[in-house]
Amino acid sequence: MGTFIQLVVDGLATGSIYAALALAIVLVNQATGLINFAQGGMAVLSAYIAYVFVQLGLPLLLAIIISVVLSFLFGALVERFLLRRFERGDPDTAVVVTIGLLTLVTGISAVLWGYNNLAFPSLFPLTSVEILGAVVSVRSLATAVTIVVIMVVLQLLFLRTKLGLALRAVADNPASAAFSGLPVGRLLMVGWGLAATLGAIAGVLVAPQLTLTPGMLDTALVYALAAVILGGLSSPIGCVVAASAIGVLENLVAVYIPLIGHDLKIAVPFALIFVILIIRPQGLFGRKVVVRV
Amino acid sequence: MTLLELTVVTASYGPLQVLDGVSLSVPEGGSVGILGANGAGKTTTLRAISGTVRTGGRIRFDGRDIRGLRPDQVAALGIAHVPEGRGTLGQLSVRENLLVGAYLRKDRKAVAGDIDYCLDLFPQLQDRVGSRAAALSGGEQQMLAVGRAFMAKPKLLLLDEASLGLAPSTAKAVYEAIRRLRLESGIAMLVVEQNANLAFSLVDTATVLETGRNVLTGSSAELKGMDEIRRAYLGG
Amino acid sequence: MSTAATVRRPRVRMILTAVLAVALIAAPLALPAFANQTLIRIGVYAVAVLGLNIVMGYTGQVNLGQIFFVGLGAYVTAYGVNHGWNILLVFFAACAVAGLVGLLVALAAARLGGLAIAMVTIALPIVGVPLAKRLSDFTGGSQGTSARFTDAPDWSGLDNDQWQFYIVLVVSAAAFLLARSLVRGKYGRAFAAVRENEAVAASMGISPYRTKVLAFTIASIFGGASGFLYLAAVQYTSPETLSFGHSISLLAAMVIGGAGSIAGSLLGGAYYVFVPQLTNAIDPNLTTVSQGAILLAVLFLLPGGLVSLPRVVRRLTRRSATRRSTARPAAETSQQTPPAQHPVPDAAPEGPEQTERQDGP
Amino acid sequence: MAASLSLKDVSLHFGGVKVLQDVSFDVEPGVIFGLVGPNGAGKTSLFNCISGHYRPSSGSISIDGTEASGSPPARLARLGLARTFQHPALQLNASVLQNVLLGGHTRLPGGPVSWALRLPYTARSERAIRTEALELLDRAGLAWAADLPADELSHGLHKGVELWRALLSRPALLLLDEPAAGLSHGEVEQLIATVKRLRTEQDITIIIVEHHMGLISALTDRVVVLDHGRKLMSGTAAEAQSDPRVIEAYIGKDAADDAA
Amino acid sequence: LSLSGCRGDGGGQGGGSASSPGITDSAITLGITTPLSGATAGPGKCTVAGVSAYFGAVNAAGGVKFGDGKTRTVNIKSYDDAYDPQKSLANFQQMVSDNVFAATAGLGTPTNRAFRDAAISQKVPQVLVMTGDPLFSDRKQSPWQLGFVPVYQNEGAAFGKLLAKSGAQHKVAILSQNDDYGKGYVAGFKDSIKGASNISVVGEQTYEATDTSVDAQLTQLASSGADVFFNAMSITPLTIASLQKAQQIGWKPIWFLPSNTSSPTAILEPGGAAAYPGIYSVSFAKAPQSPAFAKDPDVVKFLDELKQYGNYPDMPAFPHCMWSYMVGATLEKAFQNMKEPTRDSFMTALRDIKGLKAPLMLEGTSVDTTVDGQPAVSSVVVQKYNGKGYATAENFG
Ligand SMILES: Nc1ncnc2c1ncn2[C@@H]1O[C@H](COP(=O)(O)OP(=O)(O)OP(=O)(O)O)[C@@H](O)[C@H]1O
Ligand SMILES: Nc1ncnc2c1ncn2[C@@H]1O[C@H](COP(=O)(O)OP(=O)(O)OP(=O)(O)O)[C@@H](O)[C@H]1O
Ligand SMILES: [Mg+2]
Ligand SMILES: [Mg+2]
Repeated sequence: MGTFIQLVVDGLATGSIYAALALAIVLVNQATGLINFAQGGMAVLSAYIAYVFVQLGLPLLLAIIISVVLSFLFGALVERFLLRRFERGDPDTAVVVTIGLLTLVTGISAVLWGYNNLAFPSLFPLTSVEILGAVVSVRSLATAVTIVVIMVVLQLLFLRTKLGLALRAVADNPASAAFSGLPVGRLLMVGWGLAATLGAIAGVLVAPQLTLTPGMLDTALVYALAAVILGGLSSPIGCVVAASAIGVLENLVAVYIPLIGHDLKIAVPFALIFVILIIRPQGLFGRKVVVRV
Repeated sequence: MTLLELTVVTASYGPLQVLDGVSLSVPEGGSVGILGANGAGKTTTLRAISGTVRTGGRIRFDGRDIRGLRPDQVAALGIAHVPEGRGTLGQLSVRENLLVGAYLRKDRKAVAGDIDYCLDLFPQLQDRVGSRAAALSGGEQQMLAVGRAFMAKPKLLLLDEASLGLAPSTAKAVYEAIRRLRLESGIAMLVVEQNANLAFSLVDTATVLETGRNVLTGSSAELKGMDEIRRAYLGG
Repeated sequence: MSTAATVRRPRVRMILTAVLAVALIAAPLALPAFANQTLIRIGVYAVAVLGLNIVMGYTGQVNLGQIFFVGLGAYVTAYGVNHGWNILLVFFAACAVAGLVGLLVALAAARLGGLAIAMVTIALPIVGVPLAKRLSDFTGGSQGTSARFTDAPDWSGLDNDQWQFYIVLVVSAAAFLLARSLVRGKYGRAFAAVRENEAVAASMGISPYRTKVLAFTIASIFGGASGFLYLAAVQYTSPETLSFGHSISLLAAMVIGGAGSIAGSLLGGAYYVFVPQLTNAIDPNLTTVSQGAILLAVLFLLPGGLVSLPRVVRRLTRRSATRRSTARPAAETSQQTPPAQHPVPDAAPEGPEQTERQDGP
Repeated sequence: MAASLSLKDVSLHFGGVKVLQDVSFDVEPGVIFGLVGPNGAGKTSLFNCISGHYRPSSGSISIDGTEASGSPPARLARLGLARTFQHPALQLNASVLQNVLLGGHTRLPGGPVSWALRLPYTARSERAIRTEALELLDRAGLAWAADLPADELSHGLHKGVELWRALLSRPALLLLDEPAAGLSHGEVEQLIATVKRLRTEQDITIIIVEHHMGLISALTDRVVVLDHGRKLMSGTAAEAQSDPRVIEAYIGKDAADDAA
Repeated sequence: LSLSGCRGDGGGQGGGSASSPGITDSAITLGITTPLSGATAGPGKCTVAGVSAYFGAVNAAGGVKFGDGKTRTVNIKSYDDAYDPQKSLANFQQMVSDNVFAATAGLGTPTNRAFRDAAISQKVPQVLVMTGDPLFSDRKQSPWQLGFVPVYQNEGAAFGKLLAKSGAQHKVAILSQNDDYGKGYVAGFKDSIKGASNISVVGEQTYEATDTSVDAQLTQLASSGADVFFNAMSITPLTIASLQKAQQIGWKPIWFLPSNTSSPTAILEPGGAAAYPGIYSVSFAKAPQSPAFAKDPDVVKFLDELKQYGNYPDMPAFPHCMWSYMVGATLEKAFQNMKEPTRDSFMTALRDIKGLKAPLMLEGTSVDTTVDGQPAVSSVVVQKYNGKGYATAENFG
C-alpha cells in the first residue's frame, strides 16, 4: 500500500512536468490553431536565459521574471517574422515550420551553452514532506500547485475575458474576425507571446529536476502532446488532468503489470488516447468541434 | 457629403485582374446597390473596399484614402462587411459571435442592449444563443453574420448577398430592419443583392457590373424601367 | 493551348523520360563511389517519403509513424537474409509484414480523427524502440543486426555500390511509377476528397474510413520497401533506426520536398540525405543550428516545397507579364449557359480590355 | 432507374434540440419534389438523414423499398444517391474538372492495384469519364473554367460545379440544397431549364430545398413544407403558396410578388 | 565485360606497399564520426575534444615522428552522426571519399556497428572506438577494429568481485539502462557473483535512456529492502535525480555507479551523495574534478590542452574527454611504431602495444592491445567516493 501511494504521488509529480508544457501548447492552439512543436525548445531557451541572469548574480526570481518578459517578446517576434508567412497556408507546412524552429532553437541553445547538464537552481526547497505515508518533495508540490494556478488563470482568460474571446475568434476565422476590427496580426503575436511566457514558466519549473540541456524537454514534449490530445485541445483543465493521469497510470502499469514493465510503459498514454478518443473524440474535457458542410 | 468614393478601382487575385476600373460613390446616409452576373466582380468590389484583395485606383472613405489599409483598420474606421458565404466564427457561440462584432466598441452597457436587439430581430437565434455558430442552419448563420455587422454600429455597411439562404419572410424582415436602421441612425450602405426586388426596396441608386467594370449606373427607378435589367434581374 | 503544343508535349516528355532513364542507368558507372552511395540513400528515403506523402500529402492523415515501417521492413529483411530466404521472398516479406501491420494499425487508427491519428501513429516508433530491444531473438536487441546480401556478385563485374545502386533504382523506380499511376486517377481524387472534406467524399461514394485505411496501408508497404532498401544500403539495423526523431525528419522532408507531389517525394528524400551531409561539411559542431536554419529558409522561400521552385521562378521572371492573356469572355460570365446552348469559344477576342493601371500595394 | 423514397416518422435530436419530429412523406420515382420551410426548419438536416450523413434518432427512410437509414453515406452514394450542399463544398485548389470528375468515382471500375498498374480498362474508363465530364461542363458553358482552380470561380458558379459533380454520378435520386441561392433572376431561369431538361433526358428523382418560390413553382410536382422540424403540409407548390399557415410561417403576408 | 572500367576510382591504391589514403609525408588525417548533436552529444563532443586536444598539442610541438622516420602532423576531421547508424555509415563513406586514413574514437555501439562491415571490406581501420561492445575486440570477426574502453561486462564484474569478496551478506537491487550498455553491466556483475552465496539480487528494473524520471523504479526497488544498489545508468540528470529520490523516500543503500556517471562535482554533489553509506564506481581515468587530482600534472596539462586545442573550455562533465585523450596517446604510440605509411602497418603497430601508461591513467591500469577479445583498456579499478573525490577501494565496506 505504501508503495502504491508513493507511485501515485510520484506519478502526479512527473505528470506536472508534462502538464506544464501541455498548457503552453493548449494556449498556442487556442490562440492560433496550430500545434507548436517548438514549444519545448523555446521553454528550454527561456530557462537558459534565466540561468544566464542567475550566473550574472541576479536573484533567481528576478532572473525568472526577466526571462519571462524576454520570452514574451521572443514568442511575439517568432509569430510576426516566421509563422505569419505560414498561417494562412497548409497547416502541415506550419507544423513543419515549428519543427524547424525547434531544431534551430535547440541548436542555438547548444551552441551557446553546450550539451553539458547545467544545474538550475530551484525556487522551492528540495526538502520533503509526507502525505498519506508517501514522501514528496516540496519542490514537486510547489510545482504542481503553480501549474494548477496557471491552469485556472488560463481557463479564465479564455472564457471570461475580452482578450481571450478575441484570441479564439482570430484562431477560428482570421478573415472574418478582421471584419469586426480585430487586429489579427497583433492578436496572433500576443497569443504566441503568452504561450512563450507560459513555456518559460514551465521551463524554469522543471529545469531544476531535469537539469538544463538543449534537449531537456524533448521527451516531455511527446507526453505533453499526448496529454493535450487526451485532455482535449481546448481545455486547460483537461490537459492537466490528462497529464496527471498519464503520469500515475504509467507508474502503476509499469510496476503492477510486469508484462509491460518499465520499458513499454510509454505505450500507456497512447493506449489511453486510443481507448478514450474512440469514445470521446474531443478528448476528456474538450469541446467537440462542430463541422457542418 | 460623399462618404465612400471609388475611382477607377482595379483589383486582382495574384496575377489575375478581375476589377477593371470600377467607380462608384456612396453619399452619407445613402444606399447604393451593385448588380451583376455571377463572376462580374461584385464581391471583389466589396473586398477591395475592406482591404482583402490587392487593389489599384483610389478608394476614399470619410475624407481618407483607405486603399491599402488592412481589413481591421478599415473596420476600425467604421465599415462593417457582411461577407459572402459563411461569415461567422464557427466554434464560437452565437452570443460570442455577437460580442466579437462589438469588439471595437467601448460602451459595454449599450452592447448588451444591442445583443438583445439582434436576438429580437432574429428570433430563430434566440433559443440558440449558447450554440456554436457552426451548428446553425445555413439561414441562421446568415442571420448571425448580419447581426454581427449590426453590433459594430458602423458608418457604412457592406452587404454581400445578405439574403442568401434566408426564407422569403425572413429576408423581408431583415431588409426591413436594415431600412429602419438606415432611417434611425443614418448608416450608409453598399449592397450586393441577387434578389433584385429586395435590392430595389433598399437602394436609391445602383450600378451594374460586367466583367469587372461598371456598365450602367442609375437610380432605382430608372434601372427598374430598363428592359435589359428587367430581364436579367427582375423577371418578366 | 495551341495544337502544336499539345502534340509536342507528350513527345518531349517521352524523350525526356528516356534520357533520364539512360542517365540513371549509366550514372553509377561514371560516378565516384561516394556519389553512388549518396544516391542510394536518397533512393531509400525517397520511397519512405513517397509512402508518407500518400497518406499525409494526398490523404491528409498526419502520420508520425512512417519510420516504424522502415525499421520493420529492415528487420524483416535482416531476419530473412540471415535465415537464408530467397531475396525476392525477403523483399515481399518486408513489404507484406509492414503492410499487414500498417493495415492492422490503420483499421484502429482510422477510426480516430485528425490529431488523434497523429498521436496513435507517433506511438509506433516510440513503442517500437523498446519493443525491438525486447524481441532480441528477432532483432538482435539493442546491438542490432547485420545482414549482407547486396555485395556485387562476381559475374557482374560491378563494385558493391554500383550493384546496390541498381537494386535501389529498380525498387524505387517501380515504387514511384506505381504511386504515380495510383494518384492520378480515381484514387488520387478519392484521397484528395478525403483530405479536403470527409462528408463530401462520402457523398461521392468514397468511404473515408476505407480510403484512410488504404492510404495508410500503402504508406506502410512503401515503408517496408524502404526498409528493405535501407538494409540493402546500410546492411545493418538497430532500434535507433526507428527512433521517432527520424519520423519527424521524414515528415519535414515530405513537406519540404512538396506535400501531395510525387516528384516532391524524391526531392524530400534528397533533402533528408543531403542536408546532414551539407551541415557536416559546414561545421559538424553546428549541425543542429544549420539544419534548423536551412529548413526554415527553404520553407520561407518556398512554402510549397522544393517542387514549387520552377513555379516560383517562372512567376518571378514573368512578373511584368502577369495579366491573364485570356480574360473570361463576357458572354460566358454574364450567363450560365444552359446545356442546350453551344459553348462560347475560349478566349473570345471581345474580352474586356486590360487597363495598364495596376499599381496594387 | 429513378428511385422512390419513403420517410416514416423520421425524428432527429441533437442533445435537447429537436431538429426533426415525426416527418413522413413519400416521393414517387421520377418526380421533382420540393422541400420548403423557414430557416432552421430542418430541411438540410432531413437531407443529411436521407444521404446518411446524419442518423435519425428514430423512424425509417427507405429508398426503392430498402431501408436506408443507418447506412453510411458512401454506401448510399454507390446505390445511386447524389446531393449538393447548401454551402458549396469544392476542393478549392483542384481544378474545376477534377472537382466534377470526383462525382464519377462510383462509375469507375477497379481497385487500387488495377489503378496502380494502369490496367488498360482503368485508363479507358478514366478517359471515358473525363470526356463525359468535359461534355457536361461544355454544355453548361463552363468549358473555359475546366482547368482553373475552383477557388478562382465566383461563389455563384460554385453552385453550378456542385451540380455537375453530382450529375456525373448518374444518380437515381438527386438532392439539391438551395441550388438557386446567389443566382440572379436570369440565372435562375437557366437553372430551371437545366433541371427540366434533366428530367426529360434522364430517369431521375429530384428533391429540391429552395427558398426561391419561383423556382419551386416552376419545377416541382409536389412540395412538403417543414416548420420547426414538423411537416406543416404537403401538396402542390400552388397549394402551399396559398395555404395560410405556410404564408404565416414562411412566405410572409405580402411577399408573394417579391418572391417571384 | 568490365563495366566498372570506366569509372574514376579514387581509392584504388588500398592494399599495396604504396602509402594508404589519408597519409602523406607530412600529415595524416583521422576521422571521427560521433554524436555531436542530440541526446548523446554531451559525451560525443568529448570524444572529438580529447583527441583534438592531444594531437593539437603534439602538432604544436612539431608532430609525431612515425616509425618510417617521417614526422607528420595529425589532422582530425569530425562528423556528426547524431547517434543514427545510417548517418554514421554515411559519414564513413564520406571519410573514405575525403581520404581519411582511419576512423577512430567514435562513440556508440549501433553507430560503430553500422559501418563495421564497410570498414572491413574497404580495409579501413576503425579503431579505439568508444563502445564496450566486445565484438570490436574480437580479432577474427573484426580484423580492422579495436575497442578502447573496457567492455561493459568488465566494469560490472569488477564491482561484483569486490562485493563477493567482502564475505558479508548483501541484498542487491539493480537498475539498468535498457540497451547493451546496461545489459553488459548487469551481465558482468551477475557473472562475477555467480558462486558467491553471500550476495542475492532482490530486485531488478530497467529504464529507457529517454525517460524523464525513474522515480517509480526507485520506489519499487526501495521496497525490496536491498542494502546495495547497482545502478547501471549513463544519463546524468537521471543519476542526480535518483540520488535525490532514494534518500527522500528513506532508502539509503550502498551505491554502485558506472564510470560514465560518477563525476564528483557534476553528479554526486548535487545528488547529495554524502547521505549514503558508500558510493562505489569504477574507473581507469583520473577525474579532473576530483580534488585529489587538482594539481596532478597530467590533469593540469590535459585541462589546458582541452581548452586550447580541444575547443572545450568547461570542466569535462563526461569521462569520454579523458578517454579520448588517452586514445590520442595510444594512436601516437602506434604511429611511432608503424614502419610503413599503410593501414596494414598501422594495424600491426596498433595491435602491439603493451603496458602503455597513457596520460591520465590511474595507477593499476594501462593500455594493452595484445590480448584477443579485449579492448585497448581492459583493466579498471574500483573506487570509493570520499565526500570530495575518489580513492581506490581494495575492500568493500
Ligand atoms: N480567390 C480568387 N482567386 C482568383 N480569382 C477569383 C477569386 N475570387 C474570385 N475570382 C474571380 O474574380 C471574378 C469576380 O468574382 P466575384 O466573386 O467578385 O464575383 P461576383 O460578382 O461576386 O459573383 P457571384 O455572384 O457569383 O458571387 C470572377 O471571375 C472569379 O472567377
Ligand atoms: N450537427 C448539428 N448540431 C447541432 N444542431 C444542429 C446540427 N445540425 C442541425 N442542427 C440544428 O437543426 C436545426 C435545423 O437545421 P437545418 O440546417 O436542417 O435547417 P434548414 O431547414 O436547412 O434551414 P436553412 O433554410 O436556414 O438552411 C437548426 O436549428 C440547427 O441549428
Ligand atoms: Mg459574389
Ligand atoms: Mg439548410
